[in-house]
Amino acid sequence: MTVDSADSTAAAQKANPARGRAAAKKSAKKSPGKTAAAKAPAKKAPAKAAAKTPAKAAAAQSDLVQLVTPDGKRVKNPEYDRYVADITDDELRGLYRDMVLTRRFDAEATALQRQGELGLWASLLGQEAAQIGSGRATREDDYVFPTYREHGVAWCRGVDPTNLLGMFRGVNHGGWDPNSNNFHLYTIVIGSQALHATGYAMGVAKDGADSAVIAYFGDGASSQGDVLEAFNFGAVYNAPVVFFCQNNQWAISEPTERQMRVPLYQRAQGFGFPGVRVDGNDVLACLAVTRWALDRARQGEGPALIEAFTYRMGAHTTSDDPSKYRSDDERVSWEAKDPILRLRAYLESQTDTDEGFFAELDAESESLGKRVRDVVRAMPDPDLMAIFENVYADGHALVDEERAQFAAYQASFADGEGA
Amino acid sequence: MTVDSADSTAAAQKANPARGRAAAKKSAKKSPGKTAAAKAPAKKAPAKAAAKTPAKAAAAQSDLVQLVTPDGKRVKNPEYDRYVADITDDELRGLYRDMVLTRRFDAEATALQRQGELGLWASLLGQEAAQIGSGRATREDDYVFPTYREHGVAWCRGVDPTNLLGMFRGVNHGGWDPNSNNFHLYTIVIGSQALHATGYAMGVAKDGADSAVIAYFGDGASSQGDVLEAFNFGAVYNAPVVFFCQNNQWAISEPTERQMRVPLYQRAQGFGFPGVRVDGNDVLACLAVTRWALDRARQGEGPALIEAFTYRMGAHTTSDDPSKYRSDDERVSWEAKDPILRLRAYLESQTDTDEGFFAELDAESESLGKRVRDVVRAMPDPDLMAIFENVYADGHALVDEERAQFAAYQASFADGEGA
Amino acid sequence: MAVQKLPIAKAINESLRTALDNDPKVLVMGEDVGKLGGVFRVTDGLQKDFGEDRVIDTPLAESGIVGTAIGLALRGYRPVVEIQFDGFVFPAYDQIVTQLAKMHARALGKVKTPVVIRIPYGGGIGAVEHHSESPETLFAHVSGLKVVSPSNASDAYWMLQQAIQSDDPVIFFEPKRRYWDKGEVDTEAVPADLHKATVAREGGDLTLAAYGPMVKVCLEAAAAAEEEGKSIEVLDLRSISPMDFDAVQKSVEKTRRLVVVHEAPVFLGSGAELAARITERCFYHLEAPVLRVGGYHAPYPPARLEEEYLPGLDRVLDAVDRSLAY
Amino acid sequence: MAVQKLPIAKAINESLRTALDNDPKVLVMGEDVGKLGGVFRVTDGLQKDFGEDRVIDTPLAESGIVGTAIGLALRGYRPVVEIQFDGFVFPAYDQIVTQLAKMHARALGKVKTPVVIRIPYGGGIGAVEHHSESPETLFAHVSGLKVVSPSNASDAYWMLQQAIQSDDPVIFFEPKRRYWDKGEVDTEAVPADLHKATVAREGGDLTLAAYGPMVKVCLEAAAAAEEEGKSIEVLDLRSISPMDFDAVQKSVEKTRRLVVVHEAPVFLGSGAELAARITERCFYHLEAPVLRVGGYHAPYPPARLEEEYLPGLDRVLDAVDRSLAY
Ligand SMILES: Cc1ncc(C[n+]2csc(CCOP(=O)(O)OP(=O)(O)O)c2C)c(N)n1
Ligand SMILES: Cc1ncc(C[n+]2csc(CCOP(=O)(O)OP(=O)(O)O)c2C)c(N)n1
Ligand SMILES: [Mg+2]
Ligand SMILES: [Mg+2]
Repeated sequence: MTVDSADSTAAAQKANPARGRAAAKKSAKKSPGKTAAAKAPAKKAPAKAAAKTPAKAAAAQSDLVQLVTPDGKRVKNPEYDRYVADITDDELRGLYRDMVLTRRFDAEATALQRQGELGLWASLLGQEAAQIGSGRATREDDYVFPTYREHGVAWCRGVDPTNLLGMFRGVNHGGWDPNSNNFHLYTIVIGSQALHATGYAMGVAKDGADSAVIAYFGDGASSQGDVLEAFNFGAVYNAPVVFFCQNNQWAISEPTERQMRVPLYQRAQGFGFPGVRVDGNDVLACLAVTRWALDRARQGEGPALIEAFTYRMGAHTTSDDPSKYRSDDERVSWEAKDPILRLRAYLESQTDTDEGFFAELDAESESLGKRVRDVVRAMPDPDLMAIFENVYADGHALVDEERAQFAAYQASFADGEGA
Repeated sequence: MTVDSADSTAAAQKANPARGRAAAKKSAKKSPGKTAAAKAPAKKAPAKAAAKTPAKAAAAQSDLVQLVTPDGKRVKNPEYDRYVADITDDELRGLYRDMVLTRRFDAEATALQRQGELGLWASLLGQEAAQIGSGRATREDDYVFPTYREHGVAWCRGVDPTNLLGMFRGVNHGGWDPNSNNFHLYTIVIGSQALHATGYAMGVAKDGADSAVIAYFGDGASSQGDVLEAFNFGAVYNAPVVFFCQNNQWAISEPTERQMRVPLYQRAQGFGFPGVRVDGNDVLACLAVTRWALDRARQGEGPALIEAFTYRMGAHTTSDDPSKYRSDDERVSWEAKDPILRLRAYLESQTDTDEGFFAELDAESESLGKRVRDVVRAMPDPDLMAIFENVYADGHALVDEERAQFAAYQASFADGEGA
Repeated sequence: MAVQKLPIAKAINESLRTALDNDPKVLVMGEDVGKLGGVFRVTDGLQKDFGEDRVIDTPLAESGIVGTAIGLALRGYRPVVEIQFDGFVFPAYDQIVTQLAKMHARALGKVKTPVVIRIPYGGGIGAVEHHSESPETLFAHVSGLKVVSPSNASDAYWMLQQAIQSDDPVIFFEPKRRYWDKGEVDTEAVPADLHKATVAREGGDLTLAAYGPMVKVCLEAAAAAEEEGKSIEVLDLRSISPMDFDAVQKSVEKTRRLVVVHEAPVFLGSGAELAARITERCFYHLEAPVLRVGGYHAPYPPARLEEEYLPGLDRVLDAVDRSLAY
Repeated sequence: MAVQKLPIAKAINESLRTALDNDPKVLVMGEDVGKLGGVFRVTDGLQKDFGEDRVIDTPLAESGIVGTAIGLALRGYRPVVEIQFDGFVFPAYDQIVTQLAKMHARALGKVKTPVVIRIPYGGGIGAVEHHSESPETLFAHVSGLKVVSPSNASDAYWMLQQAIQSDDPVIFFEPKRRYWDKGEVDTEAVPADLHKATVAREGGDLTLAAYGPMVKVCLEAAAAAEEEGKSIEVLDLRSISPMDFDAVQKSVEKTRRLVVVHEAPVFLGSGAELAARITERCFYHLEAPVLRVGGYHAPYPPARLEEEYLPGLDRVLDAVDRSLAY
């Protein structure tokens, strides 16, 4: 429970002990025990949007939309239940299957990296619910702008998971057609895709379509100017865009309190649209909240920010060594909230899902794993001339010249070898 | 009263009529008549930071800290009165004098531009109270990072106003030593200085000093990623920085609703510090609110955002023609709220300020005007070799080479002329 | 009427109007491009005629402008973005260099981002800091972008048409101090290739190569040199990426001497590339090293010094003389 | 002990440590530089020893990092900023180019901004997109910045010392694929001038000029060429702005042939400037045009192609042969 009780502001204060402590003391005196929601002081100082004091931020911890508890119990939520009221047991099993297969795919990719088949892998372990819940909330005509860890969302969009591996193997920078599944390429420069999503959504609105757009990014990305400008453009143009932040508590080695002083979902309000924090390990809650946000986008109500509170169970990437910067206890405490175990507990206790389902899924996992291995191992290196391909859509004289020189140079070896 | 009743969100909706209207209707239904401050729905949807709907934003119009009404009446404010409780009539006259002289200087500069003595001028007409009130709140050891229109703040900092004219005349890019008055150079690239101010404030905190830093910027600048990143850095590091936005309703030709969906001061809260909207034409209120913000920065409570609600009475700069994009009615309606007339009404009705004071000030204005004219007209063109000066602090071989070539080239003309 | 005499600013306005008329996917966006018509009035009247949905006043955030333009392009639009002044393009630099320039290649050709970025550039207008810079190197060095700059009204009209029609991102540098120079525009002509240089004046003794605002200076220099009996060829490069090396080579093979002129700083300016490349191609033809006339390795100076900073007639003639002296 | 054999990464770590020790105003800041010690472990252990107040983990926002570093410099600090990878410097580009580079000149010398920006750059490590770029042109073209790149452990140590002591902003490009290459570092030596080239290997038939990661390749090429009886001089330029033209000129006046090698794209790469400038200075000495070996006008390719994209031994030797064939 380390993270649940570690609240951003308190931790941020820690980093700057003297000033922080003074601040905490003073604010606490001014508004003791007031929660973020209870804004009574606004009456005294009408024009002052009060800062969250540590005490307030701690209270905000309860502001987490959860529909299924870690031990698999369904809890009522008057605001969001309606968005999953029609869900069938089959659909729940579908979500379960999505999460299991995504995790399996992810594990396989990690293994392939260890075997040298991939140069790098960014695992989504622990974030399956956030991705599957939100991904399954999208409609076919919606458009998704991912960052680089959205393997589960890609799965929901119907992108063949093996296509995701090309860039990590080093054979391309993005191996799928974004328009085939309305799933844009992975974006490495943190935060840039939030603006693309917003622009795309502006275009959707111009077209008079009722599709929506969803931009994925991390807690770290929330500090980038591009993400913040996207919030504002989305708000000003009332664009049908949903900002979906997977707050997995870490940006490589930096904990959330290095990126923000108060919980992220609160940032939306000051730009003029709602923000919600959802239990990112509760697939049903993620589905419900994302449906709500996409619905209102479709209906012309503009953007929403969803902060899916989750945890990066693994390393940042296969190149990372988290033992340098975080305690294993933290990870262990999150194991109890595992998104897959949680839904399984629910399925086993409240539906008539039988062992056969799980057994079949195990088999399906195995064969997915095998297919991924086989495809990756057979993935050819790109042709050398690919260096010069698609630099421009309409061609470029210098590229032509360099391509020709390169070809001649390569040919000179062939000649040499031939001789 | 055009602008007072024009609320940002409503106007933003206008720009996108179909989607906007839908949004307005729907939200209005969900939370009819709720004000920004009353956040009851938070209980129903605990994790949702509700967006300001148009109705709510309209209510927020009352969220304006005002201590002196447009017709010069003092109104009580339980929160901020204490920050000006000790103010003497002499000090009030001092504020009046500051505003009058600043306006006179500004008018002189505009005239000098028309006469061809300056290439450009950015007038602060109408924004005197925002600048003098906030500028006079600063302490000598505080540091100010202006944008390009803070002539009144410069005045308060003791910068000789004629020094401000060099860049507008085209003889330099900034003609004063920032460290002489802790008043940084004007910054043309919108928003960049917000980060410098934040970094400087981080340094103040590291030094264990109790100075504060204040960054000035406009409503337009609030859209820039740099300003938003500065909010976040300020919050995360709990830096003693005050963000002072003069919302003069326009960014060149773009009205506030093109820059934001809800009133700007609300943006602070989502970054974890308080935001206040103050009547920017009320010098006393600006003084009080800025003292409050600087005080809390000094005491280690971190940043605050002040939105001074004011109006750009003139053109954006002398190059601009506002008749292309805004109605004269709007400007006329703001004349009734003139910051100088307002304080004069107060001085005349509630203090024993006599005609002599005003007459003396007129004379002082005249002589300031004359001095400005004389200094500007005598301002020499820079030496040609200045092109190569101060490019580097420690020198640079290429600059040396080009300087020598340039000198030889110039000398070749001198030779020619001499011959 | 197909042929009109127009200032460059108006030729661009007409070109935008034509593009907005011809293709409903074309958008114009930027700061103050609407009611104001841009600070140079280049977009004057367009919002009135095409509506706020197609001529879009944006928030004051260049990264946001270019970033959303990329998104709009991915949705099938063809945004023409205005950056208010050269010095204000840098907040958008990341989006331009890491996203706009690379999206097509990243997607193995599956998506296109036909965004045009119009930038009024260069000095000579007596402005304050950041309003007079020539940053073309910083874009031309980056693959995936095309970089062009017209020098006259006809090219302004046609090159912008071609830039908008191009499926590649194009950085369109407008010579702001020439905005009011008039020239004939034939809106029914068959334009030259967007990326080919043109011979602005023929000559045999030396080649002057320039683009944008410096073409006029070079033409004046050539005229002045003629009075001294020197025959100067002036090439209007028009395109900086790609650069028409073939045209320069052809000219230099004839004249055997080359001087490149641009406002941008000489150090790593486009003249450096031209000098390196042409020296390689014409090593045995050149009678003199390629000389470069341009800005100094110093910030663009305050207005009262810009005449000395900018390459003017005298400095060009001085370089011509130095070249001919070899 | 004053002399140690260290990998480049460790030499930089030691140099930072020395600077933090010597001057309480020196700060180290960037993403993950604290507990993690940076993704390359270059700042390993520094936060532990100097505290969070001096070795600062920043939010994930490069413009914010550089912008606040400027503010800290104005307050009297000397921030050493780490950008995690070359491709991630662009969000900070506006702050670097319009603010950091120009602040001193803007203030007529009244303020200084001694910020060092460390950027691990270049390819050859099998990474994904944006992790292998060589953007030095984009900084060297901008006046107000100094741009350097060490090629070995001793230079890494000393040049960083000098960069931190410099009152100018310095872009410090670290050859990331050489981080683990070891070399002797004498922490009591008298270092060479930060902006002077050094002769890495003497020779008489041709000059190879390079910096950063390419120096090693050039040395290997020179060794290989020697076996064929060719005597190659290798210059380690070390500084890209300013560039030590004098040293190159001196070498070329001897060898009469120059080949420049860098990973950055050839088009407007620093080799263009060197070729233009040296051709002008040594017009009558050169037996062959200055040849350039570098990256192509294309995005840095996926890892499986980088060996072909990067200038390697063969491509350098090919250029040597082409030059000698003139
Ligand atoms: C602009 C930019 N700066 C730095 C990086 C290096 N980097 C890659 S991932 C990462 C952390 C991202 O954290 P977060 O946004 O929380 O996403 P997560 O990895 O946790 O999913 C960093 C700093 C980058 N890719 N882009
Ligand atoms: C980065 C950048 N983009 C564009 C401009 C051009 N410009 C100068 S002032 C201005 C409007 C500024 O509006 P605001 O921030 O409200 O300040 P105000 O002029 O009203 O005081 C613009 C767009 C600039 N200076 N910098
Ligand atoms: Mg994260
Ligand atoms: Mg304004």
